[in-house]
Amino acid sequence: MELAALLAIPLLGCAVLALLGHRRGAPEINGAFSLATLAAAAALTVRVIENGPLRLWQDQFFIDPLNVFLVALTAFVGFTTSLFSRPYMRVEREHGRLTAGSMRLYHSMFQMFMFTMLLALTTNNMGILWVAMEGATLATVLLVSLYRTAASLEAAWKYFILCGVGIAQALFGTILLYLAAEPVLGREGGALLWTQLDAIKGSLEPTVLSLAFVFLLVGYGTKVGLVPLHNWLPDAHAEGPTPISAVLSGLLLNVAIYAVVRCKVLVDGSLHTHFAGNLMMGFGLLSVGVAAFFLSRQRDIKRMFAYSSIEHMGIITFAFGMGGPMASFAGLLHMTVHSLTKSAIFFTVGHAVQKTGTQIMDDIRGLLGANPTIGWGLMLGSLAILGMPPFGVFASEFLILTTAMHEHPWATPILLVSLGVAFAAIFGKVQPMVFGETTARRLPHPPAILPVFVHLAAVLMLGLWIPPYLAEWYRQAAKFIG
Amino acid sequence: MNPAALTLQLLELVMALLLAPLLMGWVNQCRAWTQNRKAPPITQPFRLLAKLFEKDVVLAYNASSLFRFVPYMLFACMALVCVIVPVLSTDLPFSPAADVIALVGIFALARLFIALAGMDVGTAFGGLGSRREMLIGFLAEPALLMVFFTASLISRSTALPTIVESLAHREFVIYPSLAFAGVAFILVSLAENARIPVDNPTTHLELTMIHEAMILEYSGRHLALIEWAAALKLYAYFSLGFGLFFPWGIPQGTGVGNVAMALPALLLKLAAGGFLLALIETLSAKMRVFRAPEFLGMAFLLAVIGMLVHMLLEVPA
Amino acid sequence: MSALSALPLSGQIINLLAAVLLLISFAMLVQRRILSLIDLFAAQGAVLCLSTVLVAVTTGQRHLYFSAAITLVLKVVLLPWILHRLIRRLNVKWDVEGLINIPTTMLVGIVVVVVAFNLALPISQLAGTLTRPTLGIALATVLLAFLMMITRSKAVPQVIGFLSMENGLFFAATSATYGMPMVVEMGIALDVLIGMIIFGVFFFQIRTQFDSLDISHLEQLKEK
Amino acid sequence: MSLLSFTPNPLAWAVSIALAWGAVGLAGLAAPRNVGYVGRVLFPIGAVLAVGLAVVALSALGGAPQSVVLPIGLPQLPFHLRIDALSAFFLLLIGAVGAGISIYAAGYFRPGEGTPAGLQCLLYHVFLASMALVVMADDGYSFMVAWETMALSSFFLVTSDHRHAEVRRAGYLYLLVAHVGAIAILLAFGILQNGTGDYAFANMRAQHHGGAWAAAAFFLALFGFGAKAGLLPLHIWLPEAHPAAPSPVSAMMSGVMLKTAVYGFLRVAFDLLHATVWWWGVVVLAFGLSTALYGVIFSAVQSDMKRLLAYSSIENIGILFVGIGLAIVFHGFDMKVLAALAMTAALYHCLSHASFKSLLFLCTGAVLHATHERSLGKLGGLIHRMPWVAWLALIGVIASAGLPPLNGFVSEWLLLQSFLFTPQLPHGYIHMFMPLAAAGVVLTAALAGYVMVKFFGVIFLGQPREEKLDEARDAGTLERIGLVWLASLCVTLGLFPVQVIGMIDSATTLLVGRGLGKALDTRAWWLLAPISADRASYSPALFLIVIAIALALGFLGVRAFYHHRTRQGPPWGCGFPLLNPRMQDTAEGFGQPIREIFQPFFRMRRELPSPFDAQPRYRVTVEDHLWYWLYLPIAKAAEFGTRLVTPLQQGRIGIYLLYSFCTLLLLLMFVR
Repeated sequence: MELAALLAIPLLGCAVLALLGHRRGAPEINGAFSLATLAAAAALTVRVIENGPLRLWQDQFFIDPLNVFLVALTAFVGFTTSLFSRPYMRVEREHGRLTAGSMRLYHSMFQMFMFTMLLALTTNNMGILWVAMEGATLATVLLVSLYRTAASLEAAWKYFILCGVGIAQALFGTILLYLAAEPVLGREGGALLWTQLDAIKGSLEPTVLSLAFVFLLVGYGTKVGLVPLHNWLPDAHAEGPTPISAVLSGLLLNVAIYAVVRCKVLVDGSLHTHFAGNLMMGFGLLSVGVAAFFLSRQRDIKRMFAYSSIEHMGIITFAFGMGGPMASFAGLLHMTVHSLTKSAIFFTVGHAVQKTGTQIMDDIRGLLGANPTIGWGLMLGSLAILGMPPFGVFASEFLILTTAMHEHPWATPILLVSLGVAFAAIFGKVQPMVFGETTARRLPHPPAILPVFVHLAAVLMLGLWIPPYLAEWYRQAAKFIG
Repeated sequence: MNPAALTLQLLELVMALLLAPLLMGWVNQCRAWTQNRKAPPITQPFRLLAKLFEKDVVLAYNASSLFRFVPYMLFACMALVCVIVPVLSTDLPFSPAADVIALVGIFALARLFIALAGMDVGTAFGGLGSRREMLIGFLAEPALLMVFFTASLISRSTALPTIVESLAHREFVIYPSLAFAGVAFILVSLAENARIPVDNPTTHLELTMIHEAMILEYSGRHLALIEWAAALKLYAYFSLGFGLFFPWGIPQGTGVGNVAMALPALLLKLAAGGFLLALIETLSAKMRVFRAPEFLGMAFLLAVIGMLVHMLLEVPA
Repeated sequence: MSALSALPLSGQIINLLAAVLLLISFAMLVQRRILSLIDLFAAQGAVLCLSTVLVAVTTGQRHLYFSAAITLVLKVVLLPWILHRLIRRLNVKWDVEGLINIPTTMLVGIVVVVVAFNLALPISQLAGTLTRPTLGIALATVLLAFLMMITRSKAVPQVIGFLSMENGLFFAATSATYGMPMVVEMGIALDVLIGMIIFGVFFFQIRTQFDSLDISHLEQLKEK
Repeated sequence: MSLLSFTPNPLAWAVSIALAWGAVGLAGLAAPRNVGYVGRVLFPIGAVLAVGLAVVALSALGGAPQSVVLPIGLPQLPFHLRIDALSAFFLLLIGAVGAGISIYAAGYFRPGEGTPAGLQCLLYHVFLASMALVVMADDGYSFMVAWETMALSSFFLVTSDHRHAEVRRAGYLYLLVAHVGAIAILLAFGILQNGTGDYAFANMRAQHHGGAWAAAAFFLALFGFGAKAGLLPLHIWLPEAHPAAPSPVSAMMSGVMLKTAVYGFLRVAFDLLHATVWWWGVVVLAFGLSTALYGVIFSAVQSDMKRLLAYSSIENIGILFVGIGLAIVFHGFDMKVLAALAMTAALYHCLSHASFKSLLFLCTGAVLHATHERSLGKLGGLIHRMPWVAWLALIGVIASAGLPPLNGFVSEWLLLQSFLFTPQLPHGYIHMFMPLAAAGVVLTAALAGYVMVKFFGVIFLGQPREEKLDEARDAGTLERIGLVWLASLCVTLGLFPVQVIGMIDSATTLLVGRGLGKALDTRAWWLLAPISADRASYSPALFLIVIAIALALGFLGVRAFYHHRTRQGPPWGCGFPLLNPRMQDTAEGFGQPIREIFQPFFRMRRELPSPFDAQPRYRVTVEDHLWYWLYLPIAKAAEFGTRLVTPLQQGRIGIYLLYSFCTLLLLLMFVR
C-alpha cells in the first residue's frame, strides 16, 4: 500500500505537472507532491521498522535494510530539493532564462525522475532496475539542456550518449546474469529477481558471473561516475539547473552505486574470491585520485563540486570494494552523508550563483558579507564534504581510512595524497568566495535556506550520533554486502 | 646551615668585592709592564669607583626606570655568582642554589639586562653594542656548556662544590680532557669579559666597541656599579677557572685553619692568572666582530674534543 | 564439421543470419553515406526480426513472437522512418566523415571481433539454447557499434550506432536465453522509443544552436 | 591536596565545564554585536570556568583514572572520555593559561572589528572546549572529532579579519596542514586498532604490533602531531597563522593548542605504543633540535613582532620534542629514572611555554591595540606610555629567554641535566653525539635570549620611532588582570619547581613508568635536586632571595654612603648632538649578525641603494628555504598531477567513448 503510494504519487505528479507546470503555483504543487512522496516513504519506513523486510507483488518489489534507507533518503532529498527549487526556479523564470514550456518540462520531469529513482530502488527485478536506471537518464537529459545554451546542449548530449552507451553494457551484463541464472531457476522461476538470485548465488556459474560483473560495473559505473567513465558527469552537473545538479549528485549516483552493490553481492556469492571487490577498489582509488587532481583546475563552481562527487563516489566504491562489516557500514554511511551534504552544497551554490550572476569562482567573492547564511552554508558544507569533523562525512571517512590502513595499507598513501589535494583545491577556492569583500546583489526572492541547514544539521547529527534503527539497517545491509 | 659556614659565605662575598677591583688593577699593571709602560697603582680601580660614586648621575631625558634599575641588578647578579663559586671552601650554604648550568644562566641574565639597558636611551651606539654583546653571548654559551660538560663528566656532577672536591680531594689523576677544556674556557672567558681579542675594554672606538657601547649613557654611581660588576665578573671567571682546573688549595671544611690555607693559594692563583691575561691581551690584536664566531667556534671545538677525549681515554671500559 | 552438421537446419539458418548481422555491422562501420546507413540499420533490424521469428518457431517460445513484432515495428519501420524524416527535415544528407580512416577502422573492427568471439566462447558453451554459438556475434555487434560511435563525428551516425548497439543486445538476449522476461522487454522497448524521441528533440536543438549536426561543435566543455 | 578533594568526580566536572563553555559560547549569539555583554559578562564567566577546570585538574592529577562512555558517537564506537594523570596535566595547563587569556580577552574586544564579538565568543569557547575534550578523549573517533573541531574553530578565529588577503592565505595554509596532519593521525589510529574494529584507547593499549607496524604508527603520529605542533618541515603554517589571528587567539594557539599536539604525541607514543624503540627517540630528537634551531634563527630576523613570537614558539616546540626524544631514547634503553627526568623537563616546558608565550602574545595584543602597529620598525619607547605592559612583558621575556629564576630556565635546566647522562647510553655513536645535541639546545637558548632582547628592546625601549606612539595608552583593567595572572604563573612555576614537579609526577609516571618523586631529593622544599644534591641542584627561591638582598644592599648602600643626586640631560651618544629616533638600531639591524652567521639558512634578497640614489632605500627580505625546497615542489607536483589528468577531459565525445570501450575490453581481458 505504502509502496503503491510511493510509486504512484510521483507518477501522478509527473502527469499533473506536465499540464500545470508553467503556472504560478507549480513550484508549490511540486513541493506538495514531493512532500506526499516523503510521507509515503516515511510510512513505508515505519512499516519496515515494525514488520521487518517486505516483499510485495509476487516478489517483484522488495524492501530490505539496504534499500529502505535509500528510499527514505531519496524521498527526503527530493522534498528538500523541491523546496529549494521553488525560489530558485522563480528567479530563473523572472530573469528570463526559462520559458513557460521549460518550467513545465522541469517540474514534470523532476517528478518523473523521482519515480524512476524510487522504482530502481524498490524493484526486485534486475531487468526493471536497468529500465529504471535508463529511465532516470531519460528523465534528466532534457533537464540538463533546459537552458538551451550551447554548453548545456553539449553537456546533455554527452550525458545522453555516454550514459546510454554505458547502460547498454549494463544490459549486456544483465543478460549474462539471466543466462547464468536461467538454468538454475528456470524461465518462470524469476531468474532476474534479486532475492531469488541471492538465494542460489552459490550455484551460479562463476565465469559468466565474472564477465557479467565486468559489463555491469562498466555500465552502472558510468552512471556512478567512476574514472575513466566519468566524463559526462562534470558537464551535466555544471550546465543543468542547480536543483538538477543537486539530485544528480545526491541521488542518481547513489542509486547507481546501489545497483553496483546489488550485483557485487551476487558475484561474490558465486565466485568466492575477492574479484569484484578488487575491481571496485581499483576503480574507487582511480576515481579518488584523478578527481582530486581535477579539482584544482576548476573555475566553475558547480563543475568543481561535480568532481568532488566523483571523488566521493570513488571513496564509496573503494569502501564497498574493501568489504567487511566495517567498510561496508562506512560505505553506506558515506552514501547517506555525501548525498545530504552535496545536495546542501548545491543548494547554497545555486543561490550564490544567482546572487552573483556567475558560476565562475573568481568572480564570486565575499558571500559572508552579502548573505551570511549562504556564506556560512557554503563554508560549512564544503568543510563537511572535505571530511571535517564533527560532520558525518568524517565519520565514514574515519572508518574507511582506518580500515584501509589495516587491510590495504598500500592504498592509504593514494587516499592520503588525494584527500590532501582535494582539500587544498576545494578549500582554496571556497574560502575566498565566502570571505572577503562582497560582489553579490539582492534577489527578489528570499533564498531557501532551510533545506541547507536541515541537511547540514542531519549530517552533523550523523557525525555524532547515528539513530539506532539506522545503524541497525546499516549493519544488516553491511552483513549481506559482505 | 651552621653559623660558621654562613660567616665563611659572607667572608667570601666581602673578599670578592674587595679582590675584584684589585684584580682589575693587577691586570692593568701587568699589561702596562709587558707593554713597557709605567703602571698605575694597583688600587687605581678603587679610586675610579670612588670618584664615580661621588659624581652626579646625568640621565638622558628619555631614560626609563629600567635604565636605572639595571646597574643594581647587574651588581646583584655578580654578587650572587661570587657567593656560589667556591674559593675558600666547598662547604658553602648558598652553593646549592645554582650549579654550573645555573651559573651560565645568571651570566646570561646579567647580559640580558645590560643589553636592554644599552637599548634604552635609543642612541645609535647603544643598540649596536647590545646586539654585539648578545652575539658574543650566544656564541660563547654552547662552548662554555661543553667545558662544563667535560668537567662534570669527570666528577659526575654539575654542582660546583662536588666538582672541586672530586678534583682536589681524590687521588691525583691526569685528565687530558681538562687541558682541552681549559683552553676552551680561556677563550670563552676572554670573550665573555670583553677582553682582547674580542673586545677592547679601554677603547671607545665606534667600530669595535661592544661592552663600552652599551654603557655609554651611564654615569656617576650607576657607572660605578657597572664597572664594579664587570670586575666581579672577571673575578668570578677566574675563580671558576680555578675551581674547574686548578682546585688545589680549596679546602672542604670551614675551619679557620682551612681558610687561612686557602687564601694565599687563591692570591697566588689570581696573580698568575692576571698576569697570563695581561700577556694574552698584549700578544694578540683585537679582531673584527665577525671573526668572533670563528674564535668561539674554535673554543667550542676544543671543548668538544675535550669531551670526546674524556670518553675515549678516561672512562674505564 | 560434425558439430555443425549435428545442428538442425533452423539452427544453421540462424547461424547464417547471425553472420549476415555481423556483416551488416561491418558495413555500417565503414559506410560513408548517411542514408545508406539508415537503410543498413533497417536491414539489421529485419535480420534480427527474422532470426527471432525463426528461434520462436523452432523452440516454441511464444513471447519471442511478440519480441519479433516489437523489433519489426520499432527497428525496421518506425525508427528508420523517423530517421529519414529527420534527415529530410534537417536537410543533412552529407557524407559521413569518420575520425579515423576506414581501413584502420576495419582492422580494429576485426581485432574486436576476434576478441569478442574468444570472450563469448566459454559462455556460449554454458548456454542451453539452440542459438548459443551466436552469442559471440552478438557481442561483436555490440562492440562494433561501440566502435562506430567512437569513430563518427556527426550526431546522426552516432545515434544509429547507439541503436545498432541496442540491436546487438537484443540479439544477445535472444541467442543466449531466448529473450528476457516480458516486462523487461517491454521496458527496454519503451526506453528505446523514448530515447529516440529525445534524440529527435536533440537534433533540432543542436541544429538550432549550431546550424549543423556536426558534433565537433560539441567539444567546448573541457578542462583547459 | 585534601583541600582540593571536594570534587568527587573530576571527570564529570571537567565535562560539565567543557559543556558550560559551549553554552557560554552559544549565549554570545544572543547579542552578537553587543561588545559590553559579550566582553564584560561572557568572557569573565569563561575565565572563571577555566579556573574551575584548573582546580578540577589539580585534584585529578593524583587520583586514579576515571572514565565514562557517552551515548553519542558511532554505533559501535561511542565517545569514551577518561581523565588520567596525563589528561589532568594538560587540563591543568588549559585551565590555568586559558583563564588568563579569557580574562584578557574580556577587555580586548572592541566594537566594529572583524567578525561580530558574539560569534568570536562562540568560536573561542568552542575552541577551549574542544581542547579540553581532546585531552579527555579516550578513543580514536572522539579524539579526532575534538581534534578537528579544535582546528576548525581556531581556523575561524584566525580568519576573523578575513577581509585581508594575507589573513585568508594564512588560514588556508593552516587548515590545510592541519587537515593533512589529521589524516595521518587517523591512519595511525588505523594501525593501532590492529584490525579489531575497536578504536577505544584501552583496546589500542592492549594490542601488540609488529616492529614495522609500530614504527609506521609512530611516525604517522609524529607527522600528524608534528604538523599541528609546527615541527620542522611542517612548521610553515605557524608563522603565518599565529600573527594573523587576534592576539588572545594567537596566545591561545601558541600557548595552549600547540600543547595539545604534544599531548597527542605523548599519548600515542608512550601510552598506546609504549615507546620501546630507542632509535625513534633519536629521530624525534633530531627533528626537535633542528626545529628549535630553525625556529630561533628565523625568529631573530623577523621584523613583525607577532611573527617573531610565532617563530619563537616553533623553537620552543623543538625544545619540547628534544626532551620527548631524549625520554624515548632513555626509555628504549630501559633507563627509567633518566627517562623520567627528560620527560619531566618536557612536561615542565609545556607549562612554561604555555604561560610565557601567551603572556608575550597578549602583550603584543596590547601594543597592537594601542598603536595599530605590528612592525617592529615602527615601534619603540613604549615603556614610558605602557609601563604595565612593559614590565609584565619583561617577565615574559626573561622566562622566554630561559633565564633564572623564572620558569623557562627550570625546564631547560632539567633538560640539560638529562643530557648530562647521555654518555651513559649503552650505544656507540649515540653516547658521543648526544652531548652535542645539548650544545644545540644551549645555542638555541642563548639565541632565544638574543631574540628576546630584540623583541623587548625594540618595542619598549629607545625612542618612539613614530609620532603616533605618543598617544599609546596602557592596557585596560581586565587586560592587566589577564597579564598579571599569566606573569604570576611564570613566577610561580619558576620559583617552586619542586612542588610543581611533585604535582606532575603522576603524569610522568604514567608515561615512562617511573616518576622523579622517589629520586627527587626532598631534603629541602626549596631545593630542586632531581637525582641527588651532590649531583646537581638548583634553588630558584634562594637564588631570588640572594639577588634581592644584594639588590637592596647595593641600593641602600649607595644611598647611605654617597648620595642620590640625579640630573637630566640630553643623551650623550659619544657627543653626537643631532640624535633622532631613526638613528636607533632597527629590528633588521638587530637581526643582521644572525643573517650573516646563519646565511645558508635563509633565502635572502637584498636591495642595496646605489651611491647616486636620490631617495636611497635599503630593503631586505628573508624567506624560508623550505618553502622553496619542499612546499613549492609539492605544489608543482600537484600542479603536474592536474596537468596529467587534464587530457582525460578534453571534450571530444568519441574519445570519451573510447575510454569506456578500452576500459571494457581491458577488464574483459583481465577476467579471462
